[in-house]
Amino acid sequence: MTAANGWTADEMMTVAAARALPDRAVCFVGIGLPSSAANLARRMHAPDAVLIYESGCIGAKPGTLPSSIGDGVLSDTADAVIGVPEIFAYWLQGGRIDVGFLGAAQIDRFANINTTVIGGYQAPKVRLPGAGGAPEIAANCGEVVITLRHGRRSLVEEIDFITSLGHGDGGDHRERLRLRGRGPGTVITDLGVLQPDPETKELTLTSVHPGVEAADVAAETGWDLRVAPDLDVTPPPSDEELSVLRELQG
Amino acid sequence: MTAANGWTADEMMTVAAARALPDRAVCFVGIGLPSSAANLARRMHAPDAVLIYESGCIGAKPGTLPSSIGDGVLSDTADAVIGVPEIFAYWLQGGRIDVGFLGAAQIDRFANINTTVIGGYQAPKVRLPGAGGAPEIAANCGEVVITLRHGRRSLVEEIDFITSLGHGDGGDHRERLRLRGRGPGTVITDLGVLQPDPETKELTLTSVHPGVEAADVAAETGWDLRVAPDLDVTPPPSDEELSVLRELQG
Amino acid sequence: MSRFAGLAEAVAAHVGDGDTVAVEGFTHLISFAAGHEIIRQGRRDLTLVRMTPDVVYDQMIGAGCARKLVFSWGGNPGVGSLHRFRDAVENGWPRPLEIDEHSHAGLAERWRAGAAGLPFGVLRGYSGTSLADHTLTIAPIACPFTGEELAAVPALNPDVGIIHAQQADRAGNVMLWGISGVQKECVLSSRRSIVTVEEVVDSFEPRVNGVVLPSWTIDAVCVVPGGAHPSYAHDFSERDNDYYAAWDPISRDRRAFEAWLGGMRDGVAA
Amino acid sequence: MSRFAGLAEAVAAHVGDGDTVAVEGFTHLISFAAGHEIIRQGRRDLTLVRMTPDVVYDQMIGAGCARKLVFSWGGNPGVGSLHRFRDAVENGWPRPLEIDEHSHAGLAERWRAGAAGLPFGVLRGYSGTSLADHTLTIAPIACPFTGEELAAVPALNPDVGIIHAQQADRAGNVMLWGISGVQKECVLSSRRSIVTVEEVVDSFEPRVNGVVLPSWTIDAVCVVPGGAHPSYAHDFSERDNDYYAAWDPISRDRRAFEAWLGGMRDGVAA
Repeated sequence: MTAANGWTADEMMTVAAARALPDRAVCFVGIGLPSSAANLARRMHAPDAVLIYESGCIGAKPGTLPSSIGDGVLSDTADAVIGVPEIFAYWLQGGRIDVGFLGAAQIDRFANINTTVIGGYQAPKVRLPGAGGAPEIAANCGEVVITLRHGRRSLVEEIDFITSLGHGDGGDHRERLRLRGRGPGTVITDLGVLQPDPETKELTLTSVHPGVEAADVAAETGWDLRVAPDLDVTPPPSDEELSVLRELQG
Repeated sequence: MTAANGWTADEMMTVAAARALPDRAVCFVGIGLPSSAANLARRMHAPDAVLIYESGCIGAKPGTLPSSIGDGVLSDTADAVIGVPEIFAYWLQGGRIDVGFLGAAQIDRFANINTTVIGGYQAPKVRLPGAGGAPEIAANCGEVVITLRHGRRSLVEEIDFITSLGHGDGGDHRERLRLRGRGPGTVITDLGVLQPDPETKELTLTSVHPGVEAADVAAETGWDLRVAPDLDVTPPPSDEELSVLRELQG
Repeated sequence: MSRFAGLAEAVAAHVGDGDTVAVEGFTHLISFAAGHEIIRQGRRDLTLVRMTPDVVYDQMIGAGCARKLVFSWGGNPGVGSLHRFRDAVENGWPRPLEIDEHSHAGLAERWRAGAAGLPFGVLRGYSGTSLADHTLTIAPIACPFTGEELAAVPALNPDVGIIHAQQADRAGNVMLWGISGVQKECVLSSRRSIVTVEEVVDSFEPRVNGVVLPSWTIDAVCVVPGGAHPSYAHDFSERDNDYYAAWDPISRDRRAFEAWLGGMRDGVAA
Repeated sequence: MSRFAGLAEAVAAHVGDGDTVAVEGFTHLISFAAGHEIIRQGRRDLTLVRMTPDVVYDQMIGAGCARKLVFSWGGNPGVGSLHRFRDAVENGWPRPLEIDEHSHAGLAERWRAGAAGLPFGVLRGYSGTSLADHTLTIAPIACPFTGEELAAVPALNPDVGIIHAQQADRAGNVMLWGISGVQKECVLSSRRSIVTVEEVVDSFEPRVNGVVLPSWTIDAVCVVPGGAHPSYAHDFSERDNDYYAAWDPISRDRRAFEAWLGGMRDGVAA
């Protein structure tokens, strides 16, 4: 899908995710779109953002996008390289990460994430890769940004498995579990941006990407989607954002 | 105190301790006499003994004796250098050490060690340095060798504080505590060698150093000392042992 | 004390049917060579352990070596699914695969506890997730000082741990560097260990995140240059991303996989 | 994000009366300079934390800075007793010193737990010892899987962690190498941190056991060449064993100590 002025929905999604990363933030990055977004942010408004990859690379500054979480370009450009037990214990669990980027196969209205199974756990219809670092990224980062493609099979009424807790049953569920991170603050799809209601924590459409109507988003959402009264339109990717992103993705 | 043929009681003690280290053994070494003994052993019968210092130096091969547990000569000559949490967790607690050498201010008849206080803990007569690595060396090494100078104030009826467990109350006390190491197998003093009775675990004089009588040892021991029926005489330091040791201490 | 040995000899000596085996590697330094040798030797009923089972585990599972998988992320990195793994879990082909599933943080802590000689490890993890409902190796534990509830996980102590590394010296000490994953923990927690290396050197140089495993922590060192292919050995090779991509159509189809397997067993391809 | 600062300024900004303070270092890289600055600024009621309190802690205790010591071995390495420490414990001079006493394994685990954001750590330790009877920060804990009983210890999280290191780069990242002790854990577990360094460089080289602490984990970096004296900085200085030996007669005698203290405060000696 290519918009009139030349950017794709995936590029819009990546650019929106990049904008969600503040400068100087310490960011736990997964491979794929999160890595593209974080590296785009470093080249735009967030030159001093710190990128941490779960393979043990702290402050990685890759010149090209890594194709896996453990590419040599990450350790070659990192401020520090450490073992995997330490990255999870001292750095993630130690509460040092401001922003965690997560992908998802499915989310529900409270931004709980499933990346484990479609169908029953014992006899799954589709067996997905599983948790990886996500459950503790979701629990321990200051804030979480989720990216996934919109659709009624990905934004669903009920997920089959909670791999990573978002806002649980909503409200103060995270506080009751004494989780230290604030949980998902932003869900970025190829259609728009959803954010949890401050009270109920139910995801609410707060921005649509250019050319998308709120009704289009609701039609692609598996629950009765709330829409913010002051719905924004996401600024489209700037020429600079687009050219830097494309150069990155080479 | 210098014996007729030119060696001191301290040298006899160091040489006897060195002989207690088998070749290829992995040995946890403290500073002072244990370090002298282990390095003497490496130069004599145990060239492939592995010396581990609690500062994180694995396989150290110092050319001169270090004056502290953390001397640069240890890290410069080690096979691997690691942090202190790891040396205690992965290496000592991990059950990888065959022999631990320990000093002591006081021991009792079951080779329990005090390096903490003389007198009461809350109002001590003499405050000693404390535990250091000793309690877990005593618990987790395959076997422990203790060295201390003989005297009624160091080998006592009852120690004021159990810093490191030897054989506890004797018998199968260590097994009941599920400790994985066998505990003190040899106590080497400047007068002779004591070893635990196989059943009761009470320390028994099994060897006297040249020129020492069993009665001399008993007189310097704070409990009614058992003497093995087949009491040995420790072979005196050989010329080679002496010259290598003196060169090391040079 | 490690012995230099041929890989076939080392696998025959140290990997037996029914063993718990870990061929570890976090993208980097994965001993594909050892995994393929285990397939060639026809090992069965293995419990395979790894944080990130990828293509070599897909191959071992498809070949019928495994009865159980302990893992935290089972995908083809950058490509998609592990179809042999999925076929085993979804359809029981070639045999059913029992799973013991964790998060990375949990499995890393299980490795740490194993290396540290502890029966269990502790983490802030799994709260509110379904993993805690399905995985028997997660239990609540309370802090004796604050009362706070955390998660406990049992130590990992495989029968055999297998890694790839860059170098051995002539005494059989091993050094690896760059992304080190849980390579050290895998060797230290396992009862026996095999390390395949790129080369033998007279002495090691300091490296970024250099990890040295002394000879006496390893059973067999096998010189297998390129033994990590299609994963990589930092400063020796690049990751072969094409191999990972090419695995997708092979693994999607049982016949294509069996053709690959026949060729690999005959030493035609790896 | 670390700021380069003068040592007096950094200590004034980050170390307050009543704080829990760790000036760590396992023989190597002990920031004597920072300890002396704390004495000069007259801090009081500190809880001092360190595995191996040595001469600089003896000096701080003798100067009356401390109300409590958390430690695992309190001696003058290779020399003997810490007489100011003993005078405080045995005679309450210059003021009584409360102690929280562990083994190295236990205190190292407390540091690890602190850095890892856990409320407690677990070890095989203290079984059958008197430490478990006298130290309140040791508690039994049972493995939820095997029932085995182990020891739990609470995490250390000081207000201020202070270490010496060899180098900072211009961005304020810090690198140390050689014997690294618990330097990393001290910085990561503390709410605020100060690092004194030998020099500032454009970039770091790989080193044996090289530990890099990113700028954003540190509050203040102070360039203090020789700031570890009489301890040492590997590749920069040798341990001054004579200083440690010379400390013995000074510390044995309250008057000799007070003369030393006056001179140090006036900057005559350090």
